Amino acid sequence: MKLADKKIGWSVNEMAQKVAMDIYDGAYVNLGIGMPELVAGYIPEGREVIYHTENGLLGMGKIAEPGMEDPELVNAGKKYVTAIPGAAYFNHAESFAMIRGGHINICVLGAYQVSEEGDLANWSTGNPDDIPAVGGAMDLVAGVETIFVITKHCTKSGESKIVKQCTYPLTGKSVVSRIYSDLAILEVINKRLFVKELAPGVTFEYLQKKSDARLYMD
Amino acid sequence: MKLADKKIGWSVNEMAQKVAMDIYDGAYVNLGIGMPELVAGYIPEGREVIYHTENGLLGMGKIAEPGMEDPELVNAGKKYVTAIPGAAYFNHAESFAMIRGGHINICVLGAYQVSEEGDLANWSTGNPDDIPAVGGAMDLVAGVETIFVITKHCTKSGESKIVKQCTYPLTGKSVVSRIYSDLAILEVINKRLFVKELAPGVTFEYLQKKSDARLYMD
Amino acid sequence: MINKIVKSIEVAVADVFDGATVMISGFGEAGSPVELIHALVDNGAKNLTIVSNNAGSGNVGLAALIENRQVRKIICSFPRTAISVVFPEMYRSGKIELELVPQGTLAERIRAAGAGISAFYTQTSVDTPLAEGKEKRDFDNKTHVLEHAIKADFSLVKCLGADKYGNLIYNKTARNFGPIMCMAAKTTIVQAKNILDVGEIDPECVITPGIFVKRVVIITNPADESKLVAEKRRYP
Amino acid sequence: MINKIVKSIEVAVADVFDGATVMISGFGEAGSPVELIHALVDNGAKNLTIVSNNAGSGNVGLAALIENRQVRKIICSFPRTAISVVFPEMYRSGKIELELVPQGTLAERIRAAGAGISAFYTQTSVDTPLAEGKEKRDFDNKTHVLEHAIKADFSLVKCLGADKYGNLIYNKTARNFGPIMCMAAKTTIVQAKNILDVGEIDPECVITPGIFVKRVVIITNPADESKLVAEKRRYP
Repeated sequence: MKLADKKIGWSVNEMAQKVAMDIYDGAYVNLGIGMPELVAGYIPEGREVIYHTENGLLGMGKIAEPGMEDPELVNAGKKYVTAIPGAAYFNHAESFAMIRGGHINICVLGAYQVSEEGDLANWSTGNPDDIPAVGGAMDLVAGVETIFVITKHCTKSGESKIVKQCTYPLTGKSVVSRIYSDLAILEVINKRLFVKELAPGVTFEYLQKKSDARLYMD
Repeated sequence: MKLADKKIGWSVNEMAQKVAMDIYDGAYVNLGIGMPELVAGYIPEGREVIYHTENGLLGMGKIAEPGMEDPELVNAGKKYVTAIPGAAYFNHAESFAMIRGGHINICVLGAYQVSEEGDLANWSTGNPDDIPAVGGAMDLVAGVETIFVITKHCTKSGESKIVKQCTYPLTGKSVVSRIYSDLAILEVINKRLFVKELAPGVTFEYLQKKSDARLYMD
Repeated sequence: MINKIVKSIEVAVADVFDGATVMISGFGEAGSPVELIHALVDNGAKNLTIVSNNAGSGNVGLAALIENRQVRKIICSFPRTAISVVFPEMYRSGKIELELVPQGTLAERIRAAGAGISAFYTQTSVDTPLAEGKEKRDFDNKTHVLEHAIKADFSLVKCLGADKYGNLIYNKTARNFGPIMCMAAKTTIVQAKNILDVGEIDPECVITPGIFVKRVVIITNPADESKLVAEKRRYP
Repeated sequence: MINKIVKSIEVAVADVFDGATVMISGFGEAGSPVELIHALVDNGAKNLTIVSNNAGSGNVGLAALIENRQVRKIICSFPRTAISVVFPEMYRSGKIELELVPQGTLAERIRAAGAGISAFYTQTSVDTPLAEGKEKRDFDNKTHVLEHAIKADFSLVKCLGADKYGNLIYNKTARNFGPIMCMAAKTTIVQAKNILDVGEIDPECVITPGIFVKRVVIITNPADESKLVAEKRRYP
């Protein structure tokens, strides 16, 4: 992005806050590694959200305080975390039964690319030099009720991550419900991307220019 | 059977004792409802056997003492039982994972009929007036390492239960390893029935006469 | 804020609708949610498909539900019990349909539904009448049958204790089908003997995590089904 | 009489043979049986197929086993970690084969082996490169892939406590793959931090019943893999 772009759009924390606003009271939520983890910090007061981490904990709490880290209490990103009162530990088969069985309400994931049909690519750039690694991403998109993506609208080199068709290997097809980028909130409706909210200073025209996918407004 | 028959053969308790002799130290054992339950009383001293009951208990102990019955601690026959120290409770999916996954070493079952190929019929007489009920029998014969059958050699009306081919609906095909009847111990080897031991007063010829199946001796 | 505990058992089962598939926990009386079943009798929903290991005893609990003509079909491993009168009568007169399933296959089909597995292959029932009409396939040179997940609209489950998040613990062999039925239904309704504080259950010992539970009703003194049967009680 | 506790870790892994399939518990370092893996390095068995969620860090534990050229193939969901050097080198130079499996499918395939389920249908990975070459089938109008059980000859598992029957408890998220790997192997070898008396574990809270465990070795002070990696330790 050009220097001028810096003044418009949401910060990463504001993006996380936008996601948090859409997480309802009582939801069971799985947060992906990286940017999605920020969401937990912005859940509005009065809402109780239970966090699932696929490595075997329902009721994940905050990141462990320095000095209180337990190498046997980690999240899916292998960060040291805590457990809330009322938490439960379980094995991997049970944990992915929760995911695949549709019991998790919302999962927030990062993305390399999201297509206008809601296809998600977030596990492999397809670069043959990279070590392939998938983790639980494909299980999450296949099983969780609602998939939110939180992502910068464009890559560092300025290419749009909101694309007509993913060129990177897919994580899942038609799985994303909503995209929270630094420029807008987009909703996938009937295989089309609708603008739900524009970030401050962002016009529809500007957003379309920054998007490879065709966008619609209600 | 004629009156004269009464003097020969093993009693039910002796049959149970014969089965018990063949249950090795450290075995995980599931005992069917009825006659098989007697086996637990005859395990030779010095052998430790862990009993599995498919309704969710590993480490089943003796039948509950009068006055100590707990309606929430029962065996597969819905009798009030106890649990030994070192027992574990689990749900039905886990319990049948133990069975189907081949983790139980020995299961002792009753029979309507056993064929010379080791086919077992023990769940339905095929009578259309009967209420069909199968329970865990088919899972046990499909999953447990070794199936022992304990049964009277003949029905009350004198028909042999050791048959060429089962006429009753099957529980499983080629599943029985050994039959402990009141007249003999028979072993299924390569789809043939070999006499392993004759009960007191029983000759091979007499046993063959009481059997519909063809018998062999080593 | 999350509080799954509902005040009345009527409210707990109020949305069970005609034609619903309802799982009912228990192995005989152990784990059978008698009070929830009786609330379902009062609710009156008809044409139910019931998934339960047994088919009830005497004239209470599941037997009462069947006797009240609310059950179109039962999926079950062992409908025959010593003191079962209602089901045999209804079955012989063609008033109830029975799908007989081996007990382990029943448990696994329920668990599969809860775990998002649509179908699986097992050797159980191969070469028996219960495999007739089922798709067969060999793995490692052994014949298997294809079995499908059983999903439910509702599960009625009995447990020992629950907290407001819906975390559950069970008592001994009354656990049986409870945990997997909690997983397999869109709406899981639990009757618990005790209400527990959040955090009172050791997180290492939670048997059903709250995510699988929608509503909890506290029944402090649940009836022993066998006592009701012995006393020849009827419901309603 | 039953006593699954063996005195020496060498004896515990002595029968692991060339070409064996070995499952190794853990999610990163949490639950990774470092001492058992090192004993397997000492054992020297070659051409192993390893089933493990990750592919090791630094030059200890699973990374040491790979570096020692004992692993022909790894079945794994996430072989890439920040401090993983050994696997990437071996993989790029074609010295190790990788079967990449989605994490939930990996867990379910292991559980299936333990539960006597030969194969199952799941929607996970449909329409992705990981579904290529896999058999597809529709259920409820949704495409599924057929996934097969992964059986093992041995499992190496770390837990918190064990009694002589082999009943196990785990610690927090170090539980992860342990319980299902215990189920899926012919011979399950466990390293436990604590030895417990029989009956000390509440029968309601046994996580792995002893039936799934063959041998237990007590490792009172297991190494933290991350510390070994930070100290740039190597094994042997």
